[in-house]
Amino acid sequence: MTDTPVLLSLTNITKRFGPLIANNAISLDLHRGEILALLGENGAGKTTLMNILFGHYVQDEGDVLVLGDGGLAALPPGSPGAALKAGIGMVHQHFTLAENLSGLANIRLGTEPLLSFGREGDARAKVKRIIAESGLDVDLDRRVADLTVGEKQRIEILKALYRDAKVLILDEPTAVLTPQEAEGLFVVLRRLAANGLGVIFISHKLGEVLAVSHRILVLRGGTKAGELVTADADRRAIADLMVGKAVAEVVRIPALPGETLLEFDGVSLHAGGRQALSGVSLKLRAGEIVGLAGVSGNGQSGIAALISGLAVPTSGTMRLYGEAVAKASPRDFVMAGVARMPEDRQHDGVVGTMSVADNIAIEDVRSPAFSKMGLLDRKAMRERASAAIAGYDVRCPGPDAEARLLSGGNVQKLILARVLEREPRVILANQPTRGLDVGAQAEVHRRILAARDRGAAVLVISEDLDELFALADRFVVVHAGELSDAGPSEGLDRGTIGLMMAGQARPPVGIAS
Amino acid sequence: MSFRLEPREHASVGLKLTVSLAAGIVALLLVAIPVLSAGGSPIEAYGLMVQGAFGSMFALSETLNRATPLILTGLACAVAFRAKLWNIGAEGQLYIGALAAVCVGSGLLQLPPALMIPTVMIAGFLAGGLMMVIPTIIKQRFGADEVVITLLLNFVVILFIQMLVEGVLKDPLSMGWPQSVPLIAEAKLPKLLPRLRMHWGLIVGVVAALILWLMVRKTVLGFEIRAVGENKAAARFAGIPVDATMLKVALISGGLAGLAGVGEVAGVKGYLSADLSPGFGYSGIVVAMLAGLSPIGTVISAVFVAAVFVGADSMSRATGISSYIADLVVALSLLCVLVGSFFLRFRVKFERRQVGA
Amino acid sequence: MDALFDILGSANFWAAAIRIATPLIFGVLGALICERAGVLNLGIEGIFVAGAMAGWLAVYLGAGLWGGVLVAALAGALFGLLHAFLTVILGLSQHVSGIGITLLATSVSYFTYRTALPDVTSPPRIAAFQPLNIPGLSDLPFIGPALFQQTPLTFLALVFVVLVALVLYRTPLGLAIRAVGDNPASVEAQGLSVVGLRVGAVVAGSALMALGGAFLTMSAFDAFFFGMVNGRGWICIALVVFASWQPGKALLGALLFGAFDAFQIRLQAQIGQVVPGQVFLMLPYLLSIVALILVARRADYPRALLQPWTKGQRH
Amino acid sequence: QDLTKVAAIWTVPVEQQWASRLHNALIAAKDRGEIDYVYSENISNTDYERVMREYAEQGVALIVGEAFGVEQPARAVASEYPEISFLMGSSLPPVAPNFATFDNFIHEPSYLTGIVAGLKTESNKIGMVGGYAIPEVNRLMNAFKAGALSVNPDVKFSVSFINSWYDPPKAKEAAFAMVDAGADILYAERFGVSDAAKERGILAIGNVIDTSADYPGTILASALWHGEPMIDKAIADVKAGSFTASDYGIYAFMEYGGSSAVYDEALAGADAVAAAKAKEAEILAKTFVVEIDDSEPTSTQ
Ligand SMILES: Nc1ncnc2c1ncn2[C@@H]1O[C@H](COP(=O)(O)OP(=O)(O)OP(=O)(O)O)[C@@H](O)[C@H]1O
Ligand SMILES: Nc1ncnc2c1ncn2[C@@H]1O[C@H](COP(=O)(O)OP(=O)(O)OP(=O)(O)O)[C@@H](O)[C@H]1O
Ligand SMILES: [Mg+2]
Ligand SMILES: [Mg+2]
Repeated sequence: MTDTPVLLSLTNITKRFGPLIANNAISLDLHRGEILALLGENGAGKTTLMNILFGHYVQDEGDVLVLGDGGLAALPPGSPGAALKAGIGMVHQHFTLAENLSGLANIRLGTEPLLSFGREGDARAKVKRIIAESGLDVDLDRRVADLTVGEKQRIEILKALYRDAKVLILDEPTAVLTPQEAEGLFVVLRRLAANGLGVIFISHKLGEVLAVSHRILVLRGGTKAGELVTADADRRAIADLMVGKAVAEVVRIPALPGETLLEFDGVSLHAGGRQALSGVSLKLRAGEIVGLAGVSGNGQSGIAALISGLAVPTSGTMRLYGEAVAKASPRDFVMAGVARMPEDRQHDGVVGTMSVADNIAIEDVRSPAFSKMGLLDRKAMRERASAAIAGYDVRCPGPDAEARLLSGGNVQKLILARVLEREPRVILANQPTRGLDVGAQAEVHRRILAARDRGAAVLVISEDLDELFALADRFVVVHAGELSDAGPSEGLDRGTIGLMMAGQARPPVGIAS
Repeated sequence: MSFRLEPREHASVGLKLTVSLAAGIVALLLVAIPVLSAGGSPIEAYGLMVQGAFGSMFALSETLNRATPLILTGLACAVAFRAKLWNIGAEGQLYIGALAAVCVGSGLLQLPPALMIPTVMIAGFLAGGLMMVIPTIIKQRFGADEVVITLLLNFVVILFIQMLVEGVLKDPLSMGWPQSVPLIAEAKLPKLLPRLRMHWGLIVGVVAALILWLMVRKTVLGFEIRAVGENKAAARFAGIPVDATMLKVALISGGLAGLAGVGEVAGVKGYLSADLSPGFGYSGIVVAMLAGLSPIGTVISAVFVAAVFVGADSMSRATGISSYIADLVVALSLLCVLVGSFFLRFRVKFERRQVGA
Repeated sequence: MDALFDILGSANFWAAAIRIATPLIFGVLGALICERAGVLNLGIEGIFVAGAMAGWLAVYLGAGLWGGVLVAALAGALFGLLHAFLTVILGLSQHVSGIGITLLATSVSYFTYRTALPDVTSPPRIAAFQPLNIPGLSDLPFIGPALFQQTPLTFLALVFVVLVALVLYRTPLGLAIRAVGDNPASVEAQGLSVVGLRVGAVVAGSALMALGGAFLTMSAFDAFFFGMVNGRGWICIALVVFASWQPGKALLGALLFGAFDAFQIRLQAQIGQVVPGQVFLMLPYLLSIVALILVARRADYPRALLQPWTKGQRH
Repeated sequence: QDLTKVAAIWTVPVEQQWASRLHNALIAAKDRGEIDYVYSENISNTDYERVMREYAEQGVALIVGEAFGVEQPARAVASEYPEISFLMGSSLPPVAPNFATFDNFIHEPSYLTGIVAGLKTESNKIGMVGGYAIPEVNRLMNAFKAGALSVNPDVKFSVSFINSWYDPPKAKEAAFAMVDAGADILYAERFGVSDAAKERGILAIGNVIDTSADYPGTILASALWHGEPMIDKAIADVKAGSFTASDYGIYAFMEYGGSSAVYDEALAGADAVAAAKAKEAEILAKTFVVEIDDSEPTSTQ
């Protein structure tokens, strides 16, 4: 692949945030038709590097050179406009879409003279052509707010292709995709690369990286830790390079299921004007992990809302420790010893502008542990936080640091510390490792397994089948608001589950009632 | 040469002082423009402003007297804004608080001052609070924006007050002038010093600020308010009763504005009329935001805003410049302090860097 | 009941409703543009005053009526620029800046008026815009007197409704404005300037607001008075929400408010002392609140409203 | 020679009709070289006491203003500065030694303009637009109504208050509404009403100030207030050291020249003017007294 011309070249890029060196003299070349994977732990500097490349951030040192008509030329720093013009397209880690506009409008944005009537017809024709060539099928006229994450991502990629990008940067594109969607994305990327596009692909999922990339660049702590040709690389080597030391395997002992702690009995749920769940039955038993697979939007959020105490069944009964739950109250669930990890940890999990200590105490501020007669016991809160920081390896400046300054992985560890320290009897782990690096992922898995071994009943909701295989004792699949029966995970294969997620197969013999 | 902004984690006390001073100096320089355009001497005007605000016991009393309602409406806004409850209706709540004070304090109850004054204040607090609880419930039930509802309610309330003071509450001894029956002597807030308008409302305001400060920093309620204000979804998920917390905030916020109204009728005016407040409710927003929503800061910024107004107004009389200059000076000072707050949040870094070097 | 139908059925009533609505149409469109771009502009009340004063003064000093309109718009744009500088470029609180602008624009206007005309004791008059008489149209039954006997500024306001809708929904600029009010990152990522768009929108919106003020002194009346804006700016802030940030509904909202007001005036004059006059005056506000509650569930906020945005910052 | 220093404190801008009458009289006195005149306008009632004290501290000889919203504090200030003379618009009695009061008692010419309007109306519908329903406004409207009814018992009045002192566009709308409802004469208590009358080609009655030149062919008659007799008397009293806490309101009565009615005879017709003039003579001769009625006027149907 290195025989094709260099499309893009970064030379000695350095970026500091105050005392922190986010990128330290990083250089890289990207060739035509090449898929380059960028790997690194959370906070290694991947997003920062890409933000510099695209002009969102201004580097302190170094240059971004892009192939133009007259050979490689430096881009003016800090100008997304210039980067776009030079043929760089970026799909951000957090989508940059105007949700009140249609997909087509988002694609057109900024491509036509502002003071004109625009050329919607031409634009539509061009996007249709690109869709036909790339296979990125999506309804262009729906409001982005109404699209699924997968569709939003396709819009993001179409945005880049519409501008005739030579280089496409994807920052953790699969973090929010289902396995099927991710697979679809890889097909598209391979096709685009074959047509000469250069792709930089950031991911924490080593399997994907190995499957799709030609070359791998690993960052660690802001510096380049190494560069590998994918064909010669293996999982272990990459993981060790990322973390700087060997990553320990998570070991799992067989489960010893006990009594049923949480039970859904013919539960239906209406939410947001539609039927989210219909006639769902499920038992969570002590000392057992149930893995819930499914394409997002099929009812997972309904189940999560019920177990979080945010909703009660419209019909049917939900029993906690044998007693029917009548009213929705997150508080009651917390008090009853249910640990809940929200799907969207930044949005529902932490109050970004409050401190780590506050966020760890938030479920419990009214308990005597943290307050007396309505007055906060700051000392106790801070002590608990310090213990959590040490015990769960939450990387942050200290208990008083604002939670917004933590990376996603560390926010997740903070939430783990908050909910697991209360020794919960029931645990809801909703997308527990989304976007986390391998090291952090292993840590979270270890904690969840430890809780199970202690006797907790756990429901893991995940779109990452690897994760479910690593954790679940039993498997259920949700499709269109209905649950399959929960069967043991031994002997299951991905293909069957994939088909069930797509609603195309009945449970095989392995998952029997 | 380009510049970029770096956020500051913390602003030192020294920096805060420097910035406040600089903002003050810039404001003074700007004030020179209208003063000169009206043919006055800026230097003289500055001196007269300081004198008018602080130059005598009388001036000081007037400044503090004007600061009193501003402290309370400022606190009303500060506590609500912390919870992201955008209460723009402090003006109306002030009037409703004053109305409640008149209802219970003009003879309906006959109690000694030690009981009467607290009764009047509680009535004003509850009435003002209710006036904010209603839009909050509307917001929770129907999703209607509280900014707009509270804003519109200000107009409704003032008309309602006009109706009452021309109607059922009208003082038969007022010779037809639309004003309410007066408070009885027992219900009036005592003056702090004889012959000066400064009254006990000031103490109420300062104590309220201290209580709020304690509440924000030390209490579970303060914690929950912060959480709800900063991230409602996360607060709800963590089991904080969001709606109930909002209602408590609404009650406190409206209640404080109501207390401001009580102070004006019971401490200054003695009766209710539709011109009780020259916009204290709206100024409260400014006072609270200048203080960065800090309760103690609110006291300081209320005194600042009051001093600027009283000083500039007095200066206009001493120099013969149009009295509209007082509001102009307040506006300029406000904007300068606002710009100053920018430098507390960001460090401006100038840098030279070549492209493609 | 009969009185009610008499009122609603008269062309003069609808003419009054449109007249009363005109300054609100300008104001609500201006506020809409600012808010669509993500900036709340509470400076509107003061910008109304500035527009009323500047436009009137310009005409008084001989600039001609359309010259006055231009001056008013410029005055509004100037205060808009200040608001944009404070809120968009420096990212300061939109609430405080807005109220500061209202205070500043109002006091500067009053101070200027008094300093420029120190000795007037009766407000000087100008020759204001007169109702048009469009041959054919103005003579149409009902529609004619209601719609076609208005002053040019009313027509300008209606033209702006169409224009703003056209720009917002039919041009790339409108696309960008709607996008920047929803998610500034979407605009930045497509190579457009968030700051440029927002500053532009606030300046343009403020210029429009000022025309609402100018209507008061140059069309509805022919002199400038202290306090004559009388809360009309604040009404616009409410109407924008009612209108769900859409120009068409903004027009509807302004007309509805104008109709309430015209109605209350007529009712007050006819019914007399059955109920106190203030009840009638409350009517437009109370009905606005009711209307807001009814539309609230469907209102679609610009998601980035009130959110400052700084380049190179995490948001 | 040291000029007598006079300060005025207005709760409204000096353009407001009421204040402008006194403001003008004070400016005239200043232009004559009799006094040194300073003023503060648009002072809210909350600030009123402070402003009074500030002028008192400056050592002015006479303070003119409005105590309506601040009766008690104004008297308190006056009692603390016995050497200063206070001449305040007030609904309450004067207080010795230095707190004199006044009000705009121009109900007499208002009654006379009512006579003209009553005789002149053809539709028998008269519209009245006021700012706020306060005694100062009510008494003039009531006198006007009484005057009209005295010559034409069939007249119906529609009354509305716009709840603002300075919203001419709104006053104009209120006036339009009355024209639409059939009024052919408008009582113009506020700016904006005569504009509506002129625009619709009907007639208007002026109040407090003479605006007939601004609205040619529109102003049928006006009840004018003249501040000069009272202001000049007060200044003379202060200069002479004879200022007492009396009711200066009487200087607004016609007999002192404090108010007058003017007519546009071309519009009103000789008969109507004659009728009014006859009544005027009776008033001056004290054979007829116009009743002072401060209650809120209402529409009649
Ligand atoms: N705007 C910013 N201000 C200050 N520091 C920042 C900013 N953006 C990033 N950083 C710092 O730079 C470091 C690298 O962050 P970056 O977002 O590039 O990590 P990443 O490799 O993309 O991590 P992840 O895998 O979690 O996405 C972080 O440790 C963070 O502290
Ligand atoms: N406003 C900020 N100021 C300083 N540093 C920040 C800020 N926001 C984020 N960071 C830093 O940027 C880094 C990356 O943050 P980011 O939000 O991308 O988390 P993440 O680890 O990528 O989570 P995820 O992958 O789940 O989205 C973190 O290390 C965090 O410390
Ligand atoms: Mg990243
Ligand atoms: Mg990440």
